[in-house]
Amino acid sequence: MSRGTDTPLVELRELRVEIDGRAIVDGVDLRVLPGKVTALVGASGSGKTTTGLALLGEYPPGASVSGEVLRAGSEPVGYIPQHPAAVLNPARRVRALLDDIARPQVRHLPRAERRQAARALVLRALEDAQLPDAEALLRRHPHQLSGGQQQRVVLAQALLLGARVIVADEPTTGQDALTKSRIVEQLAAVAARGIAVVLLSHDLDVVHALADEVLVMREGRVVESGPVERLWTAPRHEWTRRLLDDRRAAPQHGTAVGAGRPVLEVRDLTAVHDRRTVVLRASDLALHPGECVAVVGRSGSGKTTLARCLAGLHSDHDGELLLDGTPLPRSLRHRDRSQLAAVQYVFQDARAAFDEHRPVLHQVARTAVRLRGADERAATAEASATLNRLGLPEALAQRRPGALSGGELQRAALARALLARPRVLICDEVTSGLDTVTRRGILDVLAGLVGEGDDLSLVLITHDLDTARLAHRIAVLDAGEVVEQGPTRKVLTDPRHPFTTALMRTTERLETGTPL
Amino acid sequence: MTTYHVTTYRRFALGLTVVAVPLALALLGPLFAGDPGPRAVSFTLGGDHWLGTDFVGRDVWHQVLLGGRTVVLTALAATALAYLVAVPVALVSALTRVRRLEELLMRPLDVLLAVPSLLLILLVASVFSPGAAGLALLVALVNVPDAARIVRAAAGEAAARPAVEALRMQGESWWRIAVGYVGRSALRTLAADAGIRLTGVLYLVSTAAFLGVGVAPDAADWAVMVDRNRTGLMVQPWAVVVPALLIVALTMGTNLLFDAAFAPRVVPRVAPPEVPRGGVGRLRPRWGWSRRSPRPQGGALRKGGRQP
Amino acid sequence: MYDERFPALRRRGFLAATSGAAALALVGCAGGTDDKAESTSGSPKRGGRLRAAFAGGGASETLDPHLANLFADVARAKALYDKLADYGADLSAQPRLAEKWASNKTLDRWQVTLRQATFHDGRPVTAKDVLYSYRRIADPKQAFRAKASLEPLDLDASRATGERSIEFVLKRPTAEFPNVLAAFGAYIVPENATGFDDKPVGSGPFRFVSFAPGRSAVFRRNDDYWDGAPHLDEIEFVVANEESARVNALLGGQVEYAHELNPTTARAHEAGGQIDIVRLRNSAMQAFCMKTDRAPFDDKRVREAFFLIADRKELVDGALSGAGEVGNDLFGKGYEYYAADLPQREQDLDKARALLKKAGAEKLKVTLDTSAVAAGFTEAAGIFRDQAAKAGVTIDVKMGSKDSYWSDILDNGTLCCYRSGAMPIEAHLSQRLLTDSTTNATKWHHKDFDALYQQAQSTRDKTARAAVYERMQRRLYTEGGFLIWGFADWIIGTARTVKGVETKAPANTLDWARFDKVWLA
Amino acid sequence: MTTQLGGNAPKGRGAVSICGSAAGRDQPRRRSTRTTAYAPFVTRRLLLGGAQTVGVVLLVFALTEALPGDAAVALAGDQPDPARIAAIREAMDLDRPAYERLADWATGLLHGDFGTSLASGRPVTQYITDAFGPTLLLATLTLALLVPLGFGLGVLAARHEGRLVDRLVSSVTLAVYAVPEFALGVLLVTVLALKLAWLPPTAVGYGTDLLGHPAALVLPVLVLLSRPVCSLSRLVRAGMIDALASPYAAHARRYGVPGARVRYAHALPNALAPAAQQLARTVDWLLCGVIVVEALFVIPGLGTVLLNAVAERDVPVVQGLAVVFGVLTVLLNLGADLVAHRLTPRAGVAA
Repeated sequence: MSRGTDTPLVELRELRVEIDGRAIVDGVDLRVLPGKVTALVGASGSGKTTTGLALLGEYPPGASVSGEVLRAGSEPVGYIPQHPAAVLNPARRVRALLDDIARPQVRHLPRAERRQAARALVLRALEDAQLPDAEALLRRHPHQLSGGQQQRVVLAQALLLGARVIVADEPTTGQDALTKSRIVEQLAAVAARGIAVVLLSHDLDVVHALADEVLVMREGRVVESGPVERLWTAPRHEWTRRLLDDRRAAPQHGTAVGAGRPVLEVRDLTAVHDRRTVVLRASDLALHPGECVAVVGRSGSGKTTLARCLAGLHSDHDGELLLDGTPLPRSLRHRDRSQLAAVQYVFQDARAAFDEHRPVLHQVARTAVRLRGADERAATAEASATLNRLGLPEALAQRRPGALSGGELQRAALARALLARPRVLICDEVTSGLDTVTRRGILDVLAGLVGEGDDLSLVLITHDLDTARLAHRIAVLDAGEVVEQGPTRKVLTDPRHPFTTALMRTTERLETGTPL
Repeated sequence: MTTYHVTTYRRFALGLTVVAVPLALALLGPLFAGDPGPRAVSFTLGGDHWLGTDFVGRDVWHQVLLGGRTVVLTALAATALAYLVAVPVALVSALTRVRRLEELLMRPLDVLLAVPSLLLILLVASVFSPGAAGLALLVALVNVPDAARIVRAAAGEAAARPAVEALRMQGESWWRIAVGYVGRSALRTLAADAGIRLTGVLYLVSTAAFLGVGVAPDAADWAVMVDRNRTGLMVQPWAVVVPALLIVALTMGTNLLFDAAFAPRVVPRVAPPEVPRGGVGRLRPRWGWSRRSPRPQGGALRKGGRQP
Repeated sequence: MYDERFPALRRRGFLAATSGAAALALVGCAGGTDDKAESTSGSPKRGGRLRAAFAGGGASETLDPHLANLFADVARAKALYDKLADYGADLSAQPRLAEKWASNKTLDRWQVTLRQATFHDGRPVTAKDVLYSYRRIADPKQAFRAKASLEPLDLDASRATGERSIEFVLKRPTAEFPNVLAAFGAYIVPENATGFDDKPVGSGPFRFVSFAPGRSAVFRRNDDYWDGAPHLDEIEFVVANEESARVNALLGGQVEYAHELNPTTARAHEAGGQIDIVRLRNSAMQAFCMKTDRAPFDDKRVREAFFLIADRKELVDGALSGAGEVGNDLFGKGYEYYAADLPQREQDLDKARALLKKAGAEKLKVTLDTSAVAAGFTEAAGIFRDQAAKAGVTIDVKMGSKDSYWSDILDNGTLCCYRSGAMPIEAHLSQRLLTDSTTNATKWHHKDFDALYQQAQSTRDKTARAAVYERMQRRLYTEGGFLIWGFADWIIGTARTVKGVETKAPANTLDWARFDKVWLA
Repeated sequence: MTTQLGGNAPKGRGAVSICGSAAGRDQPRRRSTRTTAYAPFVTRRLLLGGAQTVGVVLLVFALTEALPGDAAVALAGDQPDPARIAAIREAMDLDRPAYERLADWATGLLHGDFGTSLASGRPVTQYITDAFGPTLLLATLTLALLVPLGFGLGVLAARHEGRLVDRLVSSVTLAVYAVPEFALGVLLVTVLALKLAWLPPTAVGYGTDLLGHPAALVLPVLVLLSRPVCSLSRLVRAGMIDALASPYAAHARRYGVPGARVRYAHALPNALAPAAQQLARTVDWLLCGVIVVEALFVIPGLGTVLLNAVAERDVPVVQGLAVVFGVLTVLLNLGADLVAHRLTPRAGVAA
């Protein structure tokens, strides 16, 4: 096979991967072209990852594979998994694998020069992956690196390997806008070096910003493919349309509710970790009945700590929490039933927040039993109704958490909290890590809750301005300080604080798909 | 994956077979033992004695029938007792937020851990000269620190999961959280540990018997038989070989059984969106949330160790 | 005796309550009969090094002969030192460093003449050395084992009457005075000797070379030994507490002499031809000891019933694995003065039951104290429990601590396992059966019995004295507290090359562990 | 990471582990303080270790005191003349109250004086130094063989997981693990030393000079090795299977790192931490578990001295040994914890 620009480096033809007779990938054709970014788009479980790994010649255990994988030459394929930490050996320093990758490339040299040459190769790869201070970095262990650094180390490995194709699996999932944009920038740089990038993502903004060619997958099949612009402007397939539609901004609540006595007040809150490290200062925050407030910030900005303080999960703080003007005990251990019921919290990771041994329905119902004194039967009925309302059929709810998807579990978690009939519902990153369609569903539920008008107040913790649009008001947190606070429209359209501005700009850029 | 299960079942069956003989002998033997019959000269072969006579001229087969019960019951009782103490201690210290309470519960166990177990058994045994029940208690005591650590670690992991916070959020009682969730989550670890612990306990019980602790030196007890009859190994090997094989079969079978029963399996999940599917069939992400301040904890680390 | 269960755990074998207070004694009866053993085949060969494995005392071992407590201690002491007298095979005193002894009419002054002998450093053994040694043992501030044995001596009044002659003044008539000279641990050390672990000097057949407590002691031939130089060039005592280790070492050629083996081991190897097994008969009395001063054994019918319950053959076969002889409730089978004419007692359960009924002790329940302190104890207890059950007596076997067993059973309990090493019958009587005996475990307090004993000690004529002993033994046979069911063999294993090992001498006697007469073929 | 068999791989202690999709979790995390955290950690552990040692000593003292009889009774043996026992007791100072003796001994200890033996009057230090050699030699040799053997077998089995080699190794280790030392010792001696005469059956008479007779060491070391090798290799196997199935091992293979290197350089380190703990425990056990072996093969080591001292109620010796055991245990565990601390695989990211 010749190496023209249009000659694919790897080509999949009619790939079909089956496990236990069920097709995970069914008849996928894919051409990976040098210097181009090919994106595989689809909801979770649509077969993106399996397709991506097929490019590396890897298949799930027990899979039967048919179709063809054609590769031009023997150039290795690099891989950046969704969680770069998983492929970094926790017990070895960063250097270990890099050295091992470099070693064969210097084998032709005299023994004495090898070490030096290998080191040079490693350093260059790290530099190419935009990792400064490489020498120090090599001596670290993976857990001493930030998430971004980990990702770049994995990228450096692929570059060092001389990969002509790099498969990046959900590289931006759960990242805030600033981080996302940096990742996009990085992958664009990689593509610019003539390397083919295969992007597996459900983050359409990132796909739009980065991809040349897009394949939309659903249930293992490619439902539509084409250049990104064509797809965005004129999607042909119904599913593509739904995907793209869901991406559109959430409805905004125009007016702030702001009147009357706040249901929840925070006064002079200073939260610490390890008894000394101050991680959050919030002098004055108030939440009014029926109001939805979004707390926005990057990772590590202290927004989760704030939420956990409110929920009584983080009691290591000074200052006062007032529920209807009366002090709320810091720790939920000291809150009585009505106080517990009044402030409910929904966890980011729904799967981890459920007992994996009991049926979901039962667990949801317990809230009513414990916090409202309902009897078992009534509680179950109510739980079933609530779950149904949130789009979770009873048949599914009667299964254990393991049988439910992340989105379904998140709905169940919401139902569990709602069964307490809370005054305040705190949602901590409930949509991060979900694909667009699922996320859309959850956001709709939340919007519905606020709109119902029974004075339920919402606190949305998010790094995602898109989600924040749902709120009446937005509070922006940076490095443990509330840097900006105001009505959603105002903050989004006229950000004051430089940090907010930066956040806004990158988000917009990603959305519009402006090349970086 | 199917092959894996097949081997699991096969190992299970194997374990069951291996353990069945000694267990049946131990539990049912006394029912069939009958009258001891007259004593003969010690260490003889043949005659009326199928397996010969032992060091005081008793019928070896008769002793074998009688001798399993103490070993098995003592070991089982000791293991159960160890967990009876270890599990509550572990659960309380895993769930408490009062650091001092945890220290109070776990530190004394550390001290106990620093005393060589055999030495402790020997000393305490010579002070109190316990019977079989006492020996079980003693062996249990020796096992408490280690068991507590392992359960504590497993429980600690479960206790640090958001599920516990969610349960608290629901106003669940301490008991329900501790037993219903945390305890249950630690169950698997506990069961796997129990298999190995039972082997260790059997070893301790039989070695203690060998050292003359807890059982009368002429008791019908497999471990005692191995020890006391070994002087006659050259003349009458059966009095040693049969009980020794039974002990080995018991420990080995138990271990095989537990290994097979609690070997980590790939839990098939329907549509697990978080789990990358390729080539990582065995991967289960560990959701190690550390709600608490990270603390260097000898405990969490030491627990890897168990008596060889 | 050593219990073969777990070595270091149990107490190293105590020399079965041997000698101790061999208080009073008979006159004369000197003149050692030299029974040389059958195994003394061929003519002695000079040279070679013999390694002998004993159960030992661990790191606390010492070469101080007066502290000798264990068989290993005694064997080592015996190699380095001498006593004035020692026991023959029938436990009568044989002169050693003492050439002769004679008493006055009232048996309370004894003239002892030493033979010509020298210490390893060339100095002669003198009366002063003897007096120093005895005074050291009797020092009230010390607690040497032989102190009680020397009790009859008035050491302040005793004096050297010449370079090699001593006049011993006694506190009372003591016909068996030579037994005092042969007392366990009454070794003669040079005057003013202290510190015995560093180059100890004695008059014995071997000279000191090296000593590592709990491990080994190496001695070299003393060519100037007064009783003829040993055949061996060197002897090494090694310590191996575990019986199996001693046997294995012997089988593996790592030692040539293994002391104290199990009967089973003996049986396994007797016919094998790999090693020689030497059985020293009548070495250890095996008994149950009934406290005669308390219920239920304060009734002599109960005691007799117990005598009749015991199936002695079964006990010997089971507890001693057949390596021994049955006993007749009398101490010292085969020893001088033993009342051999009394009929052998047999099991008679009907009569035992009848006696118990008469004593109103039907459905009797007794606790039998035992411990792993000596071989055969727990086995015997178990067997006797089963035998007693047939007579309707319930025996509850209670295991005691090995380390404090002898002290525990001295005053407590009612029935216990008991054992004794070889000692003169007179010593057994005086140590255990007089009102003021220090180890009267059967609580046998009878003034008339005490009087008989005093009568014997004041009787010069040996036949007359023997008659008194016979009367005493007859009484014990009928209603005593010792149920003596057997006498265990003492078993020694040697390599086939080892010759000259005495086979007749019970443990504790002169010819036991006597390495100066042993040679390697 | 899957934690095999009871999840008993040590959990990371320092870092917040948030692998999985939780990368977006924005709870503030402490910057890694691994290197700087060593000192306080060690100090804490040493303090704890000191307390442990004191605890052990007190416990052992209490137990020894509670044993029936005392040194005088033990020395009197079968000659329990009460007057003699009283005399011995007085000579040994045993008539003083226990706490006074303990206080005296503790004061002495502060000056480095372990006291003198009641039974022989020799300094306790001499007992310890004499007995330490053989035990140390045995322990060292055993360890030196244990590590390669245990790891080798574990890796071998893990490499062939589910296949014949694995099943062979697994069942043999399981079987041997189930055999108590005393039974194995008797068996090995009977077969190898007595029947085949390949090796000397005991080390009798070699005293401390065991190195001069290497053949005598073979059997004791073999017996000592038997169970630890099994537990270690099983642990390593479990860890290796996890590690070999891990994404990072797959990643290394994916990038062309040779199999052996993946196994030993990449997967093995992850199986090390629990193994290090196991090793510490083994050494700990070796120091006291040699009792059986020492008795069987006549090796005058610490176990023998200890049991003798207990039998003799030689409290100062028992105490001295308790101190030695306590300190050793503490140091070993500290070492193992440091190794584990260093090697424990920790997932997660730093902020």
